[in-house]
Amino acid sequence: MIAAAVTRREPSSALLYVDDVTVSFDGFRALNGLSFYVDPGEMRAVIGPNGAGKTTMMDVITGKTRPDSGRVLFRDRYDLTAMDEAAIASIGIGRKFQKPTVFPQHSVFENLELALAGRRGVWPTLFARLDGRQRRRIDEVLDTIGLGAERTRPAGTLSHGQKQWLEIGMLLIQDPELLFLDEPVAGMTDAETAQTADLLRGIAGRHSIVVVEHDMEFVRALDVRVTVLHEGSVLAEGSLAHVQQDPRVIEVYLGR
Amino acid sequence: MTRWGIGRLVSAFAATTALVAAVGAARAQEGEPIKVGVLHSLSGTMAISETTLKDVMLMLIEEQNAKGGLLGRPLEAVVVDPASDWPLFAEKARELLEQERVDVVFGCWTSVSRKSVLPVFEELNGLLFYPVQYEGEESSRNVFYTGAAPNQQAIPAVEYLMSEDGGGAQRWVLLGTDYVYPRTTNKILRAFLNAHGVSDEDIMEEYTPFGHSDWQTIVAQVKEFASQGKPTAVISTINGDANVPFYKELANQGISAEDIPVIAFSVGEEELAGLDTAPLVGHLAAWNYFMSVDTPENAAFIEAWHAFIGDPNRVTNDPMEAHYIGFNMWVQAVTQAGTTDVDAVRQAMYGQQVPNLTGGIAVMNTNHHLSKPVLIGEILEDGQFDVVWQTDDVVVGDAWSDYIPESAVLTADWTWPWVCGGCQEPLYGKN
Amino acid sequence: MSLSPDAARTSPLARIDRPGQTFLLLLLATAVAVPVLNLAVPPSSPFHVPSWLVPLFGKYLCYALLAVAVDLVWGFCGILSLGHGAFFALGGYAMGMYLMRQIGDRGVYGNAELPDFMVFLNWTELPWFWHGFDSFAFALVMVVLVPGLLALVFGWFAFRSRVTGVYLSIITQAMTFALMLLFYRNDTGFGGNNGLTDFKEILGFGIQADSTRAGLFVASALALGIGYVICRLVVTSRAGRVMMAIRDAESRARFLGYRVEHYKLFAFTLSAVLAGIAGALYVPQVGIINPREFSPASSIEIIIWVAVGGRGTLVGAVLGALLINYGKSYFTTVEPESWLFILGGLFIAVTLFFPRGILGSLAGWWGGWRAGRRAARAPAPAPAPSAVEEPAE
Amino acid sequence: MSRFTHSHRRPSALRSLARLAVLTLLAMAALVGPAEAQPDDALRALLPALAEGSYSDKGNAVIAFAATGDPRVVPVLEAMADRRLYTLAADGSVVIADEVDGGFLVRDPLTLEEIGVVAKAELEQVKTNNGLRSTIRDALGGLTLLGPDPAQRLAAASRVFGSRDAGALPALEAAIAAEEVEAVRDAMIRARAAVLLGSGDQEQRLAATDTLSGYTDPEVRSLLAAMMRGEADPQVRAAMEDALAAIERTLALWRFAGSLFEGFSMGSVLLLAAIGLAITFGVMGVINMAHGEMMMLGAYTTFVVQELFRLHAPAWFDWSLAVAIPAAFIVAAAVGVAIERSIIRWLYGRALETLLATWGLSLILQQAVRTIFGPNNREVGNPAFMQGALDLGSGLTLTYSRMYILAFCLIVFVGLILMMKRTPFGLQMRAVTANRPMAQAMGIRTGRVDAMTFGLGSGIAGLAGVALSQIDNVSPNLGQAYIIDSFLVVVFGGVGNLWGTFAGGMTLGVANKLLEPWSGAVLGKIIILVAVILFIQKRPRGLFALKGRAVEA
Repeated sequence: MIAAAVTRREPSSALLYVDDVTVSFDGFRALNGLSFYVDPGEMRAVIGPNGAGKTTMMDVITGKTRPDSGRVLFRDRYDLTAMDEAAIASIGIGRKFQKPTVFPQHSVFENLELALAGRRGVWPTLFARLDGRQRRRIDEVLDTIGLGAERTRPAGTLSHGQKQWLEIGMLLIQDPELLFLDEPVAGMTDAETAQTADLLRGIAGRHSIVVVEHDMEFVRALDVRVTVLHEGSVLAEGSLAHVQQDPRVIEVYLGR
Repeated sequence: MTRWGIGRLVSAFAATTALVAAVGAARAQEGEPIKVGVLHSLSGTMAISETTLKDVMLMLIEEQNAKGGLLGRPLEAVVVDPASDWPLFAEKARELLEQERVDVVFGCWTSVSRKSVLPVFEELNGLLFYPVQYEGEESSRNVFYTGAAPNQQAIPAVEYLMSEDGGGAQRWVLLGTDYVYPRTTNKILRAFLNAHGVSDEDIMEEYTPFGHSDWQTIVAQVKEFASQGKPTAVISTINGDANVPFYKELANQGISAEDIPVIAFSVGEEELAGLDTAPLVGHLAAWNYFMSVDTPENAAFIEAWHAFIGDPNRVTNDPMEAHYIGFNMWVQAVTQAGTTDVDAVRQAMYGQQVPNLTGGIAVMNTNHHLSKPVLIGEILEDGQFDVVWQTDDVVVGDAWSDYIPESAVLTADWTWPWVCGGCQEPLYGKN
Repeated sequence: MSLSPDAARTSPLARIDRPGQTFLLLLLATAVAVPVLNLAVPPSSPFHVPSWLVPLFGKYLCYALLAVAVDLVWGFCGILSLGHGAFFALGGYAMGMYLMRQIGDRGVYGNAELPDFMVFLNWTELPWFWHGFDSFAFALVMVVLVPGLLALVFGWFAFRSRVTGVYLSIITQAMTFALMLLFYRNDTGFGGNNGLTDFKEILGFGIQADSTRAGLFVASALALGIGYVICRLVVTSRAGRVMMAIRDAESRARFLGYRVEHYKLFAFTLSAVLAGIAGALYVPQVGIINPREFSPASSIEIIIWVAVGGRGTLVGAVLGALLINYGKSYFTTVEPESWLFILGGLFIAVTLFFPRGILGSLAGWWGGWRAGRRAARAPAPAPAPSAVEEPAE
Repeated sequence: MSRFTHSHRRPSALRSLARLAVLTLLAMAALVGPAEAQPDDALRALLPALAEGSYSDKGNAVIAFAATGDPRVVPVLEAMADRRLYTLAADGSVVIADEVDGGFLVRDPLTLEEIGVVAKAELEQVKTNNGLRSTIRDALGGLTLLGPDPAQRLAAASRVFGSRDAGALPALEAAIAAEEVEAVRDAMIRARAAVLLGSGDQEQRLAATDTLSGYTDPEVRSLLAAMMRGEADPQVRAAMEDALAAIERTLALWRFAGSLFEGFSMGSVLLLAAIGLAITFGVMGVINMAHGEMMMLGAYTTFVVQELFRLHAPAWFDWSLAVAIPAAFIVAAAVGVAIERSIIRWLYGRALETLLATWGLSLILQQAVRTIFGPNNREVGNPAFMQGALDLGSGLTLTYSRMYILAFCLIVFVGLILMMKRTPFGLQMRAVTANRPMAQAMGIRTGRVDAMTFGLGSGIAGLAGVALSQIDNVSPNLGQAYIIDSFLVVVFGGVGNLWGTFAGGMTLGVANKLLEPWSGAVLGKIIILVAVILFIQKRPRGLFALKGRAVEA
């Protein structure tokens, strides 16, 4: 299953190490020598103006896009640039899309069942049945994301915010080491946003989380280390307060 | 060719009215109607050719009813649409024979449709009249083949082109659509040509897919093949749809009939009706019938056809004559037998004679094929054919070609002592 | 189409829903009744089923199985295959080749070694790919293996390269088109345009005997029943839910760690095998197999059956196949000049008034009505799955 | 038809060529000296033989008749070749007759005096066939090697080339000396060289080989190849070999050029058929199975327009396409708009249903056309300027119809691109397809734009129908023949990209035509299909796919 190229062990403690990655689309450089790391258990916010390369960065890390050059190392062992999405997902990297993406025709319960950690092959799933422990795990996550009452509803009929939570729940239930969340609070009410922030803070520590966000209030509420991307590379890094004072950041992003 | 739209609707209406009238008249006659199945595609790719044959059958049945029906009973046409779908042909044949209980079926055009219904007719002992020229190599107890066998079309055509009168061709292009009729015909022709001293290097054989529409390359190849200093002729067994683009390309590349004559076995008046024939003048076709033949029978047939279809510009063609002969033979046979029972009618069919529309008498032979004259015509500007050559006498249709070794030894004869569609010695001869 | 969370826990039989049970019961009844009414009831009786109807019904059942196979990939996996006729035809050819070999020296040239069409087209020996088809068992293996392998290889390339949507549809169409041209060629060795026909017997039984026909009919009913149950079990398993997940949000499924191409390949291959079996049962009942079965139009027709019946419902596919083919049989006799207007009009009417197919829409209305009655918070019916659009992210 | 393409020998020419030279000389004598009219009765005595016996007998009679050199021979032979020569049933005398109201106007063949009008039954046509007509034309040609018409002189020269008859040499020399038209003179020199190739003199043979090596056409090549086999002299033989090799090389190049032209021409047909679909399917996302029927409507519109011309303005027939092109666009576009408004507009975003509905539509349209126009092919003529071909020599002829279609295709394509890029409608169209809600919010009436877009795609399909009517069947099956290829082209090029469609159509056309001579038509097409399937594995979004995350969604 895992087509990972085992690479030279790096003397580093980082969970994820993005090393000098460049991607171009028809001459346009979406990522330009991007280097960046995430520590185990860390929650990180990534911000940047449109076109800064945020989504492309996640595409590269999760195996959707192959970089033109550079490496992406996970747990020092896996070179993610040589693996596909499914393989990357199975070694513990989860991703939430910008637009909430759940399986609309499946019930909330089934959405979580499909996300549940377990063997992903065709044969195992053909004959798979849920055992008691797995059911309890699903119930547990349903509670965490507050959708216990909606378990039999088709996910397509959920509200926007509920879909966001369901998607986060689907990531949590996989128990990934590293979570990528693309604008998890987009389109949410203030109350929902606050709830989401609580949710994320609650799960941080056990998982490394990278949040890509536009909403500065939310980033502020998360209160974590911030990376600012600009034109495909890192412009600044540090606490929100720190980067907000960086004149270059003000120039390209906050200043507008 | 000039009528379209409303004219067609009016004529369709007129035809329907005529049909209703005919049915009304038929009701007046005594007895249960005799059912005649008409199994021709009215939609799909073959509708182009087959719809006309359905109309001819309706006309013939209407005429017969006007003459008082058959055995004192009216005739009733049962028309179905097998939609150019070969398995559907078999289904419809079964339905006609088992559900509609028709006494005879007139139908099919393509070989594959005939092959598809053949087991059905044999199983249920039905009677099929098949009106189209075909590759031969078949004789079924339940089918009467009223179209030409290869020896009634292809061989005389080549003989003509080889003769001094016909231009003395020495190099031959065998051009066909890739299916069984051209393949078989060309195999027979190659054997025939070899037997007449034509070496293989003077024969070019080329096949194209169905509905081939881009003939640039092949026409250029033909031109090059013909530029070797020997008179060259093209034998075309190109199937229906592909002919129009082929002739258009031929004309546009400046190949005139006097340079390289093309003789076709599947192009008749109906196909030419869709073409500007001016550039094609002089190219040839070999058939057993041409509309232009000037006989009283033909004039009467054409007049009746125009009256029936309500359009004086509609043409007649060879398969229509085949149905005309087949239907009249069947009527005579039923009258003679006094019943529509298939076995009795089959026996009565042998030796039936019906005047050809082109003169002379067509005879049904015991191999279920007709004796008919062979005519060769050159295309005229008006889309008709000028008959430039014809056999002195009728030619007996040969089910099994003499030019295929496996087939040359076979005899088709459904009467005692042979009683087989293809056997090497009589089944009952030794007793 | 949302399934209850408990579905996976219950016994296989319980995973067949109400319409499925009804369908299976009806099928069973037909499989018993038709042969009995044909063979045991005298022709004079009003209950007698005439012999000509038996292979006709048998043909419908084969089409129904084909429709179920297509519904599996299209309705549940989102793969709009415009080339499924190819698998059907390949299964048919495998069976046709066996039937041709059974003719032996009863062909017109009396050649026991070669089929007639080879004799008069100058073949001197049996081509290699015809060897083995004297054996019924070998032919059966080929019926499964040839379509299955083609689907496996084609699918492996296409799904691995992530060819999706209309691109996939059109290359499946190109595949069947290429096969059609190949089989039309006389030099390929499958009888060209005339195809394979004039079969005599199957397993020693005369192919035209009423009892053989009844047997083939029962076999077709059985195949349809089993095919349906297999598909139903697959789609109600977790693998089935993964397939639907792929259909609705392929990227999400991928990022959850599912090998999308494996699931597609599984469904595509299973479906091709079922289509091949349908083709193999079809050929002895209609008596001919010809390259036209490969034509893109034939494959589109299958899609039409499924769409009319209701995509993603399995039983709906059966319903659509039966309805349209019966309609075609009926109207080509009753309205030979204008049946295309009727059929064409039906397709348009279905799209406008039954947007999820006949069964899908009925189920939707029924579900909506029940849900509306049950609770105030009745969810709006989920949107119909779209045919080829990629899910947005 | 271009008269310059009659470069091929007529089958019967061989037999009469020996006599041709004599005729030529006689004709020259007749033209040079004062025309000595034969006594009327002597010529008249030859007339009955023209109408008697087999075609060969008649052919001999024609030659004898022409050999008189009498100028009155020409109208008789021309009438015979045109099937206007008859015998009167009453007395068997040979006459020229033309159909007029109420019968046939009969004239004396020699004096051309009108005799009277008789019924058809009174006349029997003097039968001719290809071979006989060819003999007649040879005879006429012999009379015209020095005649006034350059095309006739050219034909005569090419006949001498075919015969290589030494007897024709003096006439040829005289003709070369008198000839002023370059092309004709050239053909005469080529003919003289061909004759001299059979000369007994080695020098002459070498010179002839040298002359012929300058002509690179298949006829010269076959002649040289044939002569080489019988050549005993090693020096001449070597010269011939060299000449032949040179000709072969040039011919191979020309053949390649020919294949390229054929490829682009086929590509242009594919492209025309696909452009409309590139809009309705590529841009709008409608799986438009009725696209082929829109082309069919265009073709039938052409037919109707031509019928009207034939009925009301036959003299203006060459202009019929000028009317048919806009008419076909309007008819197909109107039907397209009607379809969009009544059916498609309910189905946006549900591509599946568009497949089902348009399939139903295509069945209905086919059957409707079948009911109205009949199931048969309809006759659509080529205007005079589209007939014939441009003969570039060296075996390469470019047919005018194909060239016009290629040009028409480019005009339609460029026009469409300009319309998309430069007009407000094009802008709105792109806006709506790119982002419907946004376009709506900006006040664009999306419904109207949808209808217009679908109408545009259908209208272009109608234009394609006009072009197809010039080279293919006009029948209810027309659309079905092109729909598969159209989808293939659009998908191969990349859905939604007009330039991709352009490149796709041309690539497939050229690839097909380069393959065809090598693989045959059937196998060539199969190879192309397999290649497209494999290509899509490499580029799952077609030839001109945009790269980037936006389009991967």
